[in-house]
Amino acid sequence: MPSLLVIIPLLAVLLLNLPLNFLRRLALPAAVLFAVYQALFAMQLLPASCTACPTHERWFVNVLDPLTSVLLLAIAVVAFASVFVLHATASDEKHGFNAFNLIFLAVAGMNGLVMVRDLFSMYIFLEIASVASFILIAAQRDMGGLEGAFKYLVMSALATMMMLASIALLLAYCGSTSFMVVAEALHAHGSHGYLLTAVGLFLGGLLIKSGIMPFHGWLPDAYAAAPAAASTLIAGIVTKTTGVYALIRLVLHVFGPSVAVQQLLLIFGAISVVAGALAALGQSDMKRMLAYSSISQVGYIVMGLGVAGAANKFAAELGVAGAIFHLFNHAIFKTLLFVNAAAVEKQAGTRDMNQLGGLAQKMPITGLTSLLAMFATAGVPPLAGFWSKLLIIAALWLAGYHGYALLGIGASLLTLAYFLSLQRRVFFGLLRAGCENVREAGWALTVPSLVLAAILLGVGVALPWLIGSFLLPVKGF
Amino acid sequence: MTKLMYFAILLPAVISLLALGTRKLGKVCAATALLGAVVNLVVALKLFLAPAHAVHIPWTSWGLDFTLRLYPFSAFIVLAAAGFALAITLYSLPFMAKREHSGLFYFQLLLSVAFANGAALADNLILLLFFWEGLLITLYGLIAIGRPGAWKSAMKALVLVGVSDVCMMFGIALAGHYAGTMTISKMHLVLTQTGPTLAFLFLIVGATAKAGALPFHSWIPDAAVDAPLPFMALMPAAFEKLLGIYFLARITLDIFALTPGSWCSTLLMTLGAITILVAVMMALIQKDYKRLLAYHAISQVGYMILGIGTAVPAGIVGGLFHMINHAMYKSGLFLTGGSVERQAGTTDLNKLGGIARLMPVTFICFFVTACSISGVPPFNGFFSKELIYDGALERGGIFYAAALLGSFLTAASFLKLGHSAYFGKLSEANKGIKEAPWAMLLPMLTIAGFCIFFGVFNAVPLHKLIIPALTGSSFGAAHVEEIAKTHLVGWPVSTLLVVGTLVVLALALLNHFIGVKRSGSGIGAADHIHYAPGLHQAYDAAEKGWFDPYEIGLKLARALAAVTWGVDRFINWVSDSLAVGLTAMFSYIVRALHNGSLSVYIWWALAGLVLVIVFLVKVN
Amino acid sequence: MDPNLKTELLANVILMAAMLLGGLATVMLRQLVKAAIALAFTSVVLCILMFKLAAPWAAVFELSVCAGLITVVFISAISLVKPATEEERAAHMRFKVRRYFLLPLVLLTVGCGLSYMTVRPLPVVAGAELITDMRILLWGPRALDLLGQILVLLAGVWGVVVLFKEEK
Amino acid sequence: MNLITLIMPFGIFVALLAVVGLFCLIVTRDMLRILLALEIVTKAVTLLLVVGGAVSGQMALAQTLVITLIVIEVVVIVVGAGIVIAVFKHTGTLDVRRLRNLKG
Repeated sequence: MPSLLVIIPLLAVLLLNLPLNFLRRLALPAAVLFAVYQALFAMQLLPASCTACPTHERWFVNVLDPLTSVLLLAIAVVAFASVFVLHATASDEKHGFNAFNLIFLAVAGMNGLVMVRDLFSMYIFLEIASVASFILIAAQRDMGGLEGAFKYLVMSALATMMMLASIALLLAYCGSTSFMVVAEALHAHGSHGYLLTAVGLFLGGLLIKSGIMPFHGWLPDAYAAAPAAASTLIAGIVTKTTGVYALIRLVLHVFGPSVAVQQLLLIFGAISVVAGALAALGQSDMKRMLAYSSISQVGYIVMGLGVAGAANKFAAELGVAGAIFHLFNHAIFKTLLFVNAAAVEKQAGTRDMNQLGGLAQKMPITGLTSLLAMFATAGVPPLAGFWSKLLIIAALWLAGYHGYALLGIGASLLTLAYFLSLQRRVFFGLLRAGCENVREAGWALTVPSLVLAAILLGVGVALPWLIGSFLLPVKGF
Repeated sequence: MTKLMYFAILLPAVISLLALGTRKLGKVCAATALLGAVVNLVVALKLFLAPAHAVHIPWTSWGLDFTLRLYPFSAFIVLAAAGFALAITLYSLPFMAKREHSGLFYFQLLLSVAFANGAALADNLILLLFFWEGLLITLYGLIAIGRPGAWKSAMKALVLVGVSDVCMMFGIALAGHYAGTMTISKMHLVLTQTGPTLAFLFLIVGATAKAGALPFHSWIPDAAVDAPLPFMALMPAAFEKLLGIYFLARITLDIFALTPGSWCSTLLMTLGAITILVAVMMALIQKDYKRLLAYHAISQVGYMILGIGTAVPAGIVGGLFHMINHAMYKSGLFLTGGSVERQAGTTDLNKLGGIARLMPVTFICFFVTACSISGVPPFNGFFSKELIYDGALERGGIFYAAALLGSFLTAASFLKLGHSAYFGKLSEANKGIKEAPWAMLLPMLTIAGFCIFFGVFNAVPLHKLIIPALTGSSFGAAHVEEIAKTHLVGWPVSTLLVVGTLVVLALALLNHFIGVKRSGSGIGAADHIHYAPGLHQAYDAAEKGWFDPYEIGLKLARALAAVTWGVDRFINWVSDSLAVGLTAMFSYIVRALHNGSLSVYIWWALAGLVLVIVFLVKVN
Repeated sequence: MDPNLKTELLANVILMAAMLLGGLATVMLRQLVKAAIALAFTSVVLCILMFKLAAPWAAVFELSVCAGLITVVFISAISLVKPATEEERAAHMRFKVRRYFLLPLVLLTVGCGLSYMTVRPLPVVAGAELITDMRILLWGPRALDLLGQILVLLAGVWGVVVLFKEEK
Repeated sequence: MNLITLIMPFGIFVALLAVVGLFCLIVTRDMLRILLALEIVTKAVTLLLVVGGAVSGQMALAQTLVITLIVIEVVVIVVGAGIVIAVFKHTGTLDVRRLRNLKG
């Protein structure tokens, strides 16, 4: 039952808050159990194993398409990692418990978001995940967190205003907010200025939510300032679902990848890829570098989406499959990096890369897994990130966008450059004075690291199986 | 029976390893080498007597099969190579005894024998290439163990032969592509299409360069000075001629049916004629026993290429006959040079003179072989040259004239060499010279004897060796037989050719006397040609290496290196300074733009929104 | 044009002009409390407008929640923060005068631009099935929105718990 | 029915109201006024939703949407106000320019 994925977290929040003290200690097991349940549920629905999936129930109609399943799986994995991080880093029990509840709510919001097929419902669930995120970022009430949360809140409110305006315009036009009705109605008069304005407003909102340059101002601040668990969840999946997933879904199934939309996505994607990587290159805060890297990687996804309507059908399929695959991969490796950043921050007491060095000797698991994640991000074969980038770049090339393809390859080098610099400054090199007493992080941080690294490796190695059974069907449009 | 061919390749290789193992033991090593040479000769003899057959081991799917083919031609080459190998091993026993690296010398000698046998027997082009390249390695090694500093010559040889071998590889690839097989005996290509012609040209480059023709020849004179002398008698004089001309014959007779009228034939003849003339002109002015011989080793290849290039039966038979003859007399000549070097301590013609009385046997051997190379009847060189003249005349007077001119200059240079080395005034320093030891005389005498035998009884080698070798080629055996009956038995048929040759020889003698009279010494006998107006400038240029492809290549490479160094520095600057600097600058700009102000970020988003909407409305 | 419709339109325009004035007041008024009250005024005008547009339920919510609850939230927030000093206010004022003079210009541009824009006609596509009963709609097809509301409210509860809780 | 003529009179006012709010959003330095400006924009969008329902005849749908929107709006404003008050406790001012610690 898909609606369970929304209802169980809601019930969990209500139950855990009954006035019984022992219930609070069940928060972590409950969250892990739920994440595992959701992962299994999503895997069961993946294209390879889904032959006769239920497609209709009371609240969610037509939900179970491959894109949704992939996102559900990613949400489960990231939620799994972030509750562990929360367990390891929460400053006291009360804070930790509040954050558990908020993570549950955010997960419920995201699950609803990826399953709804209605513009306004999408807005609601998007807002649930976002509100939970604002609170998670500000939860420590330190100056940085508050600043990041406020910027995120204002920009996000702006984005939702744009989306709502668009919804209102579409409502006036076709009297409904359901994807199907809107898509059909748009098909009839798609090139009218009024409808284009509506589409543009919605796209603008989604671009803010995805953190595409130049709509991204809030993103580095929010990611860098958030507490460890919050940044893991938000960077790993919240912006990916509220922004990128919604963008993919709407462009493919509602607005249609028209020439102008494709051009826009390519241009903004290219700007994000390059400028994000350039900005990441000069950072000294580990999480801020990861945040800019996130912008850059989302740029790739958007570029892949930008060939969705190409005349070359194969390129279009490849581009969309690559975008979705990269979305999944990015969720995994960015989460892994944020988990490791949390481990470093917890163990060494700082995220400033100028004060770190040689930690790989002291924290072998963290060092190794982050190296793996960075190689995956930069697209080193045979890790997962390589294949998805390859698909995107191949699609760009086949669709005739040679310049964009070359840009993608070039930015890959920049990615490798800043990540190698991170790796050298944090994990390799001489052990810094002051880092002598650093130890490997506890199980709560190493377990998710290892699990995520195993997924990265497994997806990369199992690609030949995935490509036929999972990736190409995912396009599903 | 089939195993015999494996023995021919493996036995020398195994014994060479034994020689390598015992290289510190001096005489044991030498004995091992002698044993190896004897065993090899026995195997070669057995092969020669065995009926023609082939072995085929499929190996890879893409054309590399282990295919060996024994037929009269390959058996003949293996036998000849084995004979020279034994003679030269024997000769080396005293010659190399006191030298460094003698163990390595024997090791590489035997390894060369193995490779040469393999190359002769191989019926697969890729397999052939393997053995061919193996010979290149031993060539390098054998030159490099000569006197100190010989590695420069070795490197030169490696580069020049290596370049030609790359051409050959390309040719092999092309030929295999167009023929659809790598088996030589199954390849039949025609020279009317561009692709096969290209393959032919590349293969020709490989074969003729191995034989030592222009323009890949210039390592030979340098190696003559630097390498141990038996090497010269073995490789450039014997093995490389045998294999190079053998492969050339297989290209022109088996793989491609070269026809007399084709431009490829004319090209080959031109290459032959130019090689004859240029090399012999250079030989004429040499003042060193070994260098002079080395240039002749190049020049005589021209005759063979000319003969085979004629594509008429007389020329081809003559070319192959000249190949075996040349291998004999040139080895013999190098060996006499070796005895002179060993006994007199020098090969500089200025320091030699009048040693004929002190080394009579050596002189006799020299006389016989020199007469052979000059084409004096009734020595073997005369008969093979007559056949080549016959073929050349059939194709055009100009080639005949060039060959005759070459003959004249050859005779002149050997008159000069014999005069200055063996006659004239005996210097004080050379008074104590003694005859060489028997182990060195025996091979020389044997070779000289064969020179006479192949001359007087020329029908024997022609009918027993050359004509069977051509059987099975595109020339029908009967056709060759017929030509042999009418043309080749005993005395050459055409009296005109004989008269021409005799006139030329007489002129050479006359020229020699004029030269001696003018300069007053035997060594200056060619000076009037050397310093003739117009010629001496050319000679100066040649001596400076202006025509040496290796020197030109080196200069080009240096210039190119300078250019690439500059380019590399520039790229280095671009990548190290400019790119990093630009990236850092852009990175700084991007970071400076993120000034943390919320209103700026809102501005960006709103501007982006306006952009999106305007773009969407405008583009649609 | 039908005189009734004309009157209707005129009334709507006047109401919207009042809303715009309320918005301007919210933005421009010096004291935050007055600005919050101006916002409440805007909400009330919006409520009347909604009522006139035949959206009584939405109007009720607008009146009670926006004009009521949000004003309360704002005023409590304003009372929790220390009012700015007179000096700061003066500086703010100077700054405001400098910056806000652009606003009428922008408004004029946008208004004129939209008024004089020629847009080709676009028919209304009635794609969806028409449900007029809000009860059926709210508990039927839009029940998911109610679930979402509950989740958002829960998130809001934790927002209050986390953000307003007094530190010791 | 031409949608443009139906919606344009309202559309202009909505746009003007939104511009007022957005202008304030950029220009102001007071964090609470930023929230007020967001409220103004929300009012504009709410009006547009109702108008959309009126134009397409789906009034009931528009009303349900508006109700949900109002609930979410309140939550966002409450969270925003909470953040503003927490910032005020740290810095003693509402000046948004103080929120420039994170940059680069």
